[in-house]
Amino acid sequence: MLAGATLALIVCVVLALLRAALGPTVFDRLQAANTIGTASVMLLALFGFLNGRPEFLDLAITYGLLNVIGVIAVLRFFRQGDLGAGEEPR
Amino acid sequence: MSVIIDILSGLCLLAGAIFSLIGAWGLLRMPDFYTRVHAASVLETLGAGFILLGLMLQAGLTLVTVKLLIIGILIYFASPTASHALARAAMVRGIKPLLAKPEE
Amino acid sequence: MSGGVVEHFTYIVTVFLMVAGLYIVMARGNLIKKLVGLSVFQTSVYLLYVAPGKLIGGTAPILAPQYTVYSNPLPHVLILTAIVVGVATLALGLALTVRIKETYGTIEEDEITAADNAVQDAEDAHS
Amino acid sequence: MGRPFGGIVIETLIVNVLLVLMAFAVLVLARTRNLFAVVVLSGIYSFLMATILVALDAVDVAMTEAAVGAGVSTVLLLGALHLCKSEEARPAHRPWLPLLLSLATAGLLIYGAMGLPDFADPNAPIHQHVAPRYLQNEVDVPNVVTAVLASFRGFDTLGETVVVFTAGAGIIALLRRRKHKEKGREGIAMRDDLVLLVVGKLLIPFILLFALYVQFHGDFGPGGGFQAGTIFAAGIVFYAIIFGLDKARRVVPDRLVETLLAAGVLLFIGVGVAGLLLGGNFLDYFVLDKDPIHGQHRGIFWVEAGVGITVSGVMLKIFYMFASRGQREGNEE
Repeated sequence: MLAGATLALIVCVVLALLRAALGPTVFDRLQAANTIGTASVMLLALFGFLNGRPEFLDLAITYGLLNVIGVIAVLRFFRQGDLGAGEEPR
Repeated sequence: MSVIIDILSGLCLLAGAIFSLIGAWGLLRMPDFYTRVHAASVLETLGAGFILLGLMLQAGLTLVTVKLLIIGILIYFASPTASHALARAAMVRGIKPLLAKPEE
Repeated sequence: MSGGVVEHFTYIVTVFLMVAGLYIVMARGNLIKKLVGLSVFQTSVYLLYVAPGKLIGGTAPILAPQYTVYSNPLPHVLILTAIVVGVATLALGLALTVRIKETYGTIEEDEITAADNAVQDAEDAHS
Repeated sequence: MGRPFGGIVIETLIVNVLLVLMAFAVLVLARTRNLFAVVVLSGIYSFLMATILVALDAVDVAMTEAAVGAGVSTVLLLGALHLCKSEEARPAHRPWLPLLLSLATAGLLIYGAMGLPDFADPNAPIHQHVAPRYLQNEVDVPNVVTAVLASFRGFDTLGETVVVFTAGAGIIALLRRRKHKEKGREGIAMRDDLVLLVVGKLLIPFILLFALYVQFHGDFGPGGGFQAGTIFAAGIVFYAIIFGLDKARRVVPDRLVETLLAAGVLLFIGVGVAGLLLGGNFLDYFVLDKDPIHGQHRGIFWVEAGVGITVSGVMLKIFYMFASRGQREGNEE
C-alpha cells in the first residue's frame, strides 16, 4: 500500500507539472508549484517509510516550510512589486 | 490487533492516494484558475491528511508520529493560506472567474 | 561494466540537463535567463556527483545499528558545500546584473553590445 | 525495522521518473520568456532535484537544495527581477549555432558517460577509495556527512565558508549605497491580508526554532551549519516579506548581520588556531579535550556553529541589499 500511495503521488507530481508547463497565468504555475511542494512532502514521508528510515521526516518539514516561503515571496512580489520595501499603494 | 491497524492504515493510504489523484487531475483539467485552486485544495487537505494518518498508524506512538503531526499542522496551516493568498492576488490582478452566462 | 543505456540512464539525463543549461547560457541574451541556465547547469553537476555514490539497497549515510550498506558519503559532502557556494555566486551574478541594468538601462546582451559600440563610435569620431 | 523489498524496486523507478520530469521542466523553462514564470519553474525544478537527491540517499544535500533552491534563490531572483525587466526579449535570430554546439557537447559527454561504471554498481572505484574508512565512524558521529564535512575535510569546508563570505562581501561592495537618513518611510506590510499576517506570525518562530534544531541535531540526523544557516535566513526573509523590510531590519539590524557574517569565519578559524595552541595541527580536534573523541565532538560543534553563522549572515545580507535597493529605486520613480 505504501508503494501504491507513492506511485499515486508521483502521478500527482506529473499532472501538476503539466499544469505548471501549460500556465496560462503565473498564478496557475504558482498553484502547481505549491501542489508539487505538498506532494513532495508526502512523497518524502512515504519514502522514509518505504526505506524503513522514517526518522528523516525533518526533510519533509523543511520542504513544507520552504515551499510556503517561496510561494508567498512570489505573491508579495505580484501584489506590491517588491520584496518588503516600497511605498504603500493607497 | 496489529492486523487491524495495518488494514486501517492501508485504507487511509488508499483514500489519501485517491484524493490526491482527484486533486491533481482537477488541477490539470479544471477550466479556470479559481476552480483549479479549489481542486488542488483536495490534495492539500484530504489527500495529505489521510496519507499522514495512515503513516501515523504505522509508526505507533513514537517520535515519528510527533513529526508527522507537525507536518500535518504545517500543511494544514500553510497550504490553505497560500491558496487563499493566491486567489486574492489573482482577484486583485483582475483575473475573472469563469461564470455561467445569465441567459442560457 | 556492461555499459548499456539502461544502466547509464541517470548519466544520460544528467548530460541532457547540463547541455540544456549550456544552451540557455549560450543562446539566450537576457542576463537573468542566462543565470538561471547557469544554475541548471550547476544542479546537473550535483546529480553527476551524487548519482555514482548511490547503492541500490543502500541507505543514507547516517549510521544506525540495523544497517550495513550505506551510500557513499563523500560526494554528499562535496555537493553540500557546492550548493551554498552556488547560491552565493548566483547572488553575486545577480548583483552584477542589477548594476549593468542601472548603467545601461537594459539586461539584453545585444542591446548592451550596441550601447558599447555606440560609445566607441562616438569616441572614434571625436579623436 | 528491516528494509522492505518494495523499497528497492520503487527506488529505481522514482529516480528515473523524476529525472524525466526534470528534463521536461528544463525544456519548458528554456522555452518560457516571461521571467516570473521562469523563476517559478526553477523553483519547481529545485524541488524535483531535492526529491531525487533523497531517493539517491543524499539526505543532507537534499535538505540544502530544498532550502537554497526553493527558498533563497527564488527570493533572490525575484529581488533581481524587481530591479530589472521581467520580460525577455524575443531572440533576433534562430540560435542554430548554440544548438549545434550543445548537441555536439551532449554527444561527447554521453560518449564519455557510457564509460562510467553502471549506476549503483557496488564495485565502482568510488566505493573502494576512502568511503569505507569514513563509514567506520572513527569520530563517533552517526551522521557521516557531518563528520566528513567538519572533521575529515575541515580544510575544504573552511575554504567554502570563506568563498561564501567573499561572495557576500562582493555583493556588499557592488550594491552598497550611502546611508540615507529618511524617517517616516516605513516598508509596508501585507496589511490587507489578515490571514497571511496571522499565519506568518505563527510560522516564523517555528521556522527559527526548526533552524536551531537542524543546526544542533546535525550530528545525529540530516542537518548541519549550511542547512540551518539557510533556513534561519529564510525565516527572517519570510518575516521581511510579510511585515515589511524595515521591521525586519529593526529585529535583525544591518550591523548585527555584518558582524555575524565575519564572526562565523573567525569562529571557524579560531577553532583551527585553538588546535595549534593546544599543541596539535591546524583544525586538529583531537587535542581540544582530554578525551580525543570528545575533542572531535567539540571541534565539530563549533565549526558547524561558525558555518551556520556565516551562511545565515551572508544570505540575510544579500537579501537586505537587493530588497533595500528596490526601496530607493521606487523612490526615484
